[in-house]
Amino acid sequence: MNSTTMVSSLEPPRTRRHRTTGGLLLALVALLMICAPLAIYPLFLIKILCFALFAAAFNLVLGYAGLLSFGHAAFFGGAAYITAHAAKVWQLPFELAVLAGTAFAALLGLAFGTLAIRRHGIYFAMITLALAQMIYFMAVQMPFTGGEDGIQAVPRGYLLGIIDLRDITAMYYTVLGGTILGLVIIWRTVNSPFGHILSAIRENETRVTSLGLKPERYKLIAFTLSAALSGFAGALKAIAFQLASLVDVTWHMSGEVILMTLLGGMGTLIGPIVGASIVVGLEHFLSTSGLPITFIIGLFFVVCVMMFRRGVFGELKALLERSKP
Amino acid sequence: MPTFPPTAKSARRIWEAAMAEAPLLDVKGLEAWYGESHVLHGIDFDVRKGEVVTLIGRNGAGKTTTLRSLIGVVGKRRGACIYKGADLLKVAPHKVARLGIGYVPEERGIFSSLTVLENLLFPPAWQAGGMAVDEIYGLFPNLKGRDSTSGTRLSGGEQQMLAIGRILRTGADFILLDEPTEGIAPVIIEEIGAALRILKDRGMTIILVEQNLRFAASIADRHYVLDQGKVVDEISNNALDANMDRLNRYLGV
Amino acid sequence: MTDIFGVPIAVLLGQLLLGLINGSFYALLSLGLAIIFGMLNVINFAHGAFYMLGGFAAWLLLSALGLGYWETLIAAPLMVGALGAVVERLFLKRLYRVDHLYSLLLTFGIALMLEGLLRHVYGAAGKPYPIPPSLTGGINLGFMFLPMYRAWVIVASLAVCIATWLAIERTKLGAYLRAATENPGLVQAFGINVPFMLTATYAFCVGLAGFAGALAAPLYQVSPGMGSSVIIVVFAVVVIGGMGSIGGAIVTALALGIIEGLTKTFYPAASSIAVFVVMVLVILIRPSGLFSREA
Amino acid sequence: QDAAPVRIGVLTDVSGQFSHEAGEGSITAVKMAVEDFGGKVLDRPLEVVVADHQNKPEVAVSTAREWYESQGVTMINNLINSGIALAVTQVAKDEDRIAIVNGSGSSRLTNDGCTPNSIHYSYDTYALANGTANQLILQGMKNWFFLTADYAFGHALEADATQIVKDNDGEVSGSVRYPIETSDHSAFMLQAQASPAQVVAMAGSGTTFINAVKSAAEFGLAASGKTVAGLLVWDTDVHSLGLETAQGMILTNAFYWDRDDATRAFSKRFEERVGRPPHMGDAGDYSSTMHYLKAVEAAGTTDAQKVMAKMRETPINDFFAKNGKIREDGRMVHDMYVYQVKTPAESTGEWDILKLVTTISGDDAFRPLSESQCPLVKN
Amino acid sequence: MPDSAPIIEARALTRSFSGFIAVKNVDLKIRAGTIHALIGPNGAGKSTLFNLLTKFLSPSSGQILFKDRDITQMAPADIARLGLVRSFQISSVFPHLSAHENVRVALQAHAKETFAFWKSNATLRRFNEEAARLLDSVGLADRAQTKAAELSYGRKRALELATTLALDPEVLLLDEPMAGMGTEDIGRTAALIRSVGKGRTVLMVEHNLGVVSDLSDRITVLRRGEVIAEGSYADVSADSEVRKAYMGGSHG
Ligand SMILES: Nc1ncnc2c1ncn2[C@@H]1O[C@H](COP(=O)(O)OP(=O)(O)OP(=O)(O)O)[C@@H](O)[C@H]1O
Ligand SMILES: Nc1ncnc2c1ncn2[C@@H]1O[C@H](COP(=O)(O)OP(=O)(O)OP(=O)(O)O)[C@@H](O)[C@H]1O
Ligand SMILES: CC(C)C[C@H](N)C(=O)O
Ligand SMILES: [Mg+2]
Ligand SMILES: [Mg+2]
Repeated sequence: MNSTTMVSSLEPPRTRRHRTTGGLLLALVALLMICAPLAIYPLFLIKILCFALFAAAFNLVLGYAGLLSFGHAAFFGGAAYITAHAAKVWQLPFELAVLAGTAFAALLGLAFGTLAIRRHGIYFAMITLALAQMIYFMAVQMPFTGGEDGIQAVPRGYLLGIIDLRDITAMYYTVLGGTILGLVIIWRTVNSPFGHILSAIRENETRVTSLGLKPERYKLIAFTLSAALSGFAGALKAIAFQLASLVDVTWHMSGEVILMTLLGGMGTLIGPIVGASIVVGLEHFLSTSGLPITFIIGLFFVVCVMMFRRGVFGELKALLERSKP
Repeated sequence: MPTFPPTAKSARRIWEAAMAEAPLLDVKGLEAWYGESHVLHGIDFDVRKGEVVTLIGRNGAGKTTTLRSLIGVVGKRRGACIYKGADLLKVAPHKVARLGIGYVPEERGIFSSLTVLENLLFPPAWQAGGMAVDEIYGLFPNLKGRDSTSGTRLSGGEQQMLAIGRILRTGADFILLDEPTEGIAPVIIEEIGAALRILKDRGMTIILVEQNLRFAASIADRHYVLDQGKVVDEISNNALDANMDRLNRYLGV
Repeated sequence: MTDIFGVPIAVLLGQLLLGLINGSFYALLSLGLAIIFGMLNVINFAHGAFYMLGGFAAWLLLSALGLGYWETLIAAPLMVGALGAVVERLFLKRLYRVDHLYSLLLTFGIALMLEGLLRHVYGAAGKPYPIPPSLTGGINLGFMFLPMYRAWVIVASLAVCIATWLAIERTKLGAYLRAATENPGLVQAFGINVPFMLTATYAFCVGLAGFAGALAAPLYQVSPGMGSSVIIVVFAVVVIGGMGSIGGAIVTALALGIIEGLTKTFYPAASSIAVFVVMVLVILIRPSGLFSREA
Repeated sequence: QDAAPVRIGVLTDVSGQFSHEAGEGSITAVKMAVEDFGGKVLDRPLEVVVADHQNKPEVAVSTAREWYESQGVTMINNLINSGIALAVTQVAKDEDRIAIVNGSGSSRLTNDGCTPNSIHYSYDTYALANGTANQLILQGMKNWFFLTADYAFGHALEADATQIVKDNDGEVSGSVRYPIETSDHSAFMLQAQASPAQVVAMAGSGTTFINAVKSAAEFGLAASGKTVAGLLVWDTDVHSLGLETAQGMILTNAFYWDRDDATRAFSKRFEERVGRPPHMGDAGDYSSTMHYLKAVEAAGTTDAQKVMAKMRETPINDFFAKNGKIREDGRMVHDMYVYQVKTPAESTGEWDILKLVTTISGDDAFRPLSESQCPLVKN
Repeated sequence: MPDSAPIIEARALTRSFSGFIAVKNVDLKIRAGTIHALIGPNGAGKSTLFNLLTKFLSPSSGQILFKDRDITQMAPADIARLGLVRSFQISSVFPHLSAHENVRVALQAHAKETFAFWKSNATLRRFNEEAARLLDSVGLADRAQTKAAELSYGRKRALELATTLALDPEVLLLDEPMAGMGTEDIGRTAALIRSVGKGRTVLMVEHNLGVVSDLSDRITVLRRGEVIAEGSYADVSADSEVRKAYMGGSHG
């Protein structure tokens, strides 16, 4: 692969060496993920994967299209509810349940996008937040979601009708496969002619219009794609954890995914994955540490905004680039 | 190209200024950076009281950066800019204007969230002797009657007039002008030129960054030529015609 | 007695008045938020936390120092404002030049820190804060029983809002602040001490939130979470009114208080969505808000 | 020979909105039980592991699974937050380990959500609403107005209380369902005031409940002759309201620290460690852990089904419960108590807040098995 | 070929801003293949007229025709797609993209290679050469990898021009292309405009009269939103109205 960031991927072709390093890095990560369940508790890894995919999908709109959505929880959590309901009540097979959740998120994304996409900056953030809050209140009050109780005991079902997903290892590799699929889609989108236009829009929308393109369309496509993939992540999570809950549709979740993206490095492909691992890992570690969690997460926000604005991965990359001749 | 022979009055002033002990502004070894990139590599020049001095040079030579360094809106600076005995590099940025220095930025710096009138009245008058609003309207009739229009809705040229006008209100007696004629219609350039000559006669000191040599020559006393972040030459206005070839070489014509 | 959709007129009048009172609360909060956004270009997610701190400061001053209500009402905002000044100096200041995404995240983080810290130190349960004896009881208005304290709330908050509005709109301060958001370097070059001005503005606005918190302490549970439950609504108010429009924020806040109150009467289940529905509608019709300067 | 430790997990909300209803208190209670038991069971050392689930179900579920599967945790206690309790009890069933719920109140835990591996110990919504409604009806207050938080928990409280009111020829003259985010309840106070109801019942908990009670006091509901009843009130809620505001309120509770000598003895020890007396959650955490450990000792194994059987067949007799028993749906049945909040004049100390009105026997307090939808119950 | 058919025609075009009339009843015909200059004092309405022709602003009244087709109601992006492309008076670039990338985005837009989110970005390599050529033609070859934000003002103007040219427009609307350029660049840019003007129509606003007289086939003079003169440079510069309103004394 060329490079993971938009900006640098627009530069003329990189050297072969650079590409091989990138490829190697990716292969290494893949290998690690394949072997990981041997060392780390798989359900925990699944959680990282789901959030990594969610953050990467979110990054598609924030990092590449420059749209700060403050309502992505609606897609993630909304899809989780639909998938959980589809699997538990309609008794749909695994694939269809996940598809139902993803499709719901895509439609919701299209609707949100259509309403919000013409607005810029903070207005965009606030409209998406408002729309997501409506979804949240609906989730609290609609009977099928179980309100604050949520939906539990969601059956995991079988992959392709044969592989029993009640086996945690099978579940893990299924989610791994799904996540990789999602990431590949994101990577392809970003490093495509479409992706280039997206970053030009982020830079200067008026100029793009004067080049004869309609920025709204590109942003809407990106937004819908991002919503669908966020939903995909939520759907996988609902199945793997066998539950859907209100937590996933709150605005705090929308904030958390921003943190993950920023912490890892926005506008990079690996960044959100790193960020998700850090946040999920931190949450896990803190849960048994006896430390005040909210405070520490807040502290993380502050430190990361003040000191690593490019994110862990972004800073690392900048460091590497600076050290290169 | 018409020449403007120095009047008797201005000739006397030049002589007086030359007699004065120290220059009003003395820039020595000024260096400046934008982030990592080193843009000015040791600028040296001086300006005496009542003089109009231009900085000329190709695009990217560092003219704007020099002005920005003086008023303190560039990140990192080194060297010395002694103005009335104080080093501007050591003065807090918001105190520079209080020394009577006015700045008209290259991209005009009209505030879009303020109306035309608000823009005009914006800079506090730190010294007495500024122009009244009506006087400014007299100078730039285009601005008249547009009081409640948002500043950046004005045409490009009108914004330029507004940017100059608002400085004239402040009573600043040392003005840094960055390409004031850019985008201005020829008639108005003439008017601005006339206005600047009036200001000069009132004892105002001016640093002018200009691409329009013809205009520069019509009011300047001396020209400094910048190239790649250094002052490479100094030409007095009288000697301009004689040195046209040299100048054209610097400017790449 | 005449009814409107089954609600007696008298009750309706009472609801309108209560809505107005709530609105004046929103006004106090959204005013500061609007100024901070409009002038500093910062989306201050910590506003709710500062409101909460105002409540806590009031409680602390009362329970630890035995300060009376009136002293508290002055001291609490000052304490909160001072903290705001520190936050601005240490953190926000460095973020003005980057995308406002970062200041949003920073203030989000600060909100979490403050909330987490107070919960750690004082627990999640609220703290009691009685209505001051001089303001207990109520007045019978004929159509409703109006608690004294609510009457005081509306007077106090409207007075503060109007004073702030005058100070900013009727002086050059407003122009300085607006210009500084666009081009701080240039404003500084005109001789205005921009950093100081920004710190003071932030501290003042956050102090307003603290004032609202102290004012709210006798009414609502003083607890670490009290800020995060109002902040989103207050944001909506600011967006509806038009970011950066101070008068707009005040008027919108009052109007939304009333709308919310009416929804509580006719269809309570929707009362927390009402604000957001209004917000989406407004943004679709008038994208930059009802009272924004931009066309 | 097997000297591997027996681990008990406390999965609770330490840093979030329910931390005063569980959190440190529940951790301390379980640790006290383990210490009092002697720190050992079946000759194996006892250990307490703790996690803060942050009210995130997936944190709770993955922690629970990890504990059960690879950390040798045999029982998880507290489980505040109904969503989490419902999810973790399912995990317990999957893994065939034990979960004891003391924090959450949802009666679904022993109804449609019951499992053979879980126990709902200290209280539930049914018992609380039931107790308070019965008592007030008995006092002749038959006309009710509900102020209900619009979520499953509030609905359950309202429905259970309404049932009692209706069964006793009472009348519900009004009911408002407000969104849980609501902080200002003044609008509803006007409605309540205008209604002919004698009782204004608050079906909600936490902040929203407290704010509702505060406005009730502000608008002088009590002064205008109405009785304020809380359908789920923790001691800590009363404390944070202050007696000035809360006085006179009727509520039902499973435990009050100042009930008798036994409760006072436990409470004294607890208060030394936590800084406040225990409430029904803490007491239940202690009592249930003790009961569990005794059952393990008696069964001679930590095998879930054997221990569950032992726990069911042994009655509970301690400071928390007299003759308490665990039914097949997992419900621990014990006496409940109706209290009234003291006036400031009656109170002699910071935590001297409640006075007993009446005691309800366990069989009257909890939902009868005959109405249960729990599949484990064979009707 | 001053007699060729008009490619753009404005009929009674008017635009007012809350009472202030910036463009008043303007009739304008731009003939295909010519370089047409629009001059006039500041605030005469030149940029506004530009904005109207490209629909960045909607006219209050009047009609715009492009090749005899009424485009008054079209969206700006569609107009650009028809081949009517503008540059901005205040430079409008993609600040964090390099000069090379700036131009390439325009080439991409022109080739309609924009929606394919499933394709590899390798498909964009085919634009590299053309982008380099365009940069070279405006004298930015050595700055190809510099981020647009870091270019000096004059160079941004050159980049703006290259980006516009990348669309290979039939009609090119240039708003003060020389503003802020040094003498050296003015010469080069003038030559460039002349060469790209072959086979295209150029409508240009410019205050540099040297350039105007040198380049334009036809000149329209606006004042306070109205056309006051039209003709060759010689014609309009002889007009005393124009001299008074615009050129002043020193030009002749
Ligand atoms: N914000 C910036 N960041 C980095 N480099 C910059 C920045 N602004 C200007 N430069 C660089 O600094 C150098 C000097 O720029 P400056 O704007 O001072 O030139 P100038 O002489 O005013 O040119 P012009 O006539 O085009 O205005 C140029 O090489 C330019 O690319
Ligand atoms: N959006 C707007 N609102 C109000 N007035 C406007 C607006 N846009 C332009 N104007 C006014 O219309 C007039 C024409 O402006 P325009 O920008 O077209 O002038 P111009 O001929 O391009 O001038 P210049 O040579 O200075 O660029 C100006 O007086 C300007 O102030
Ligand atoms: C802490 C509680 C009072 C109740 C919480 N909502 C739950 O059910 O479990
Ligand atoms: Mg310059
Ligand atoms: Mg113009």
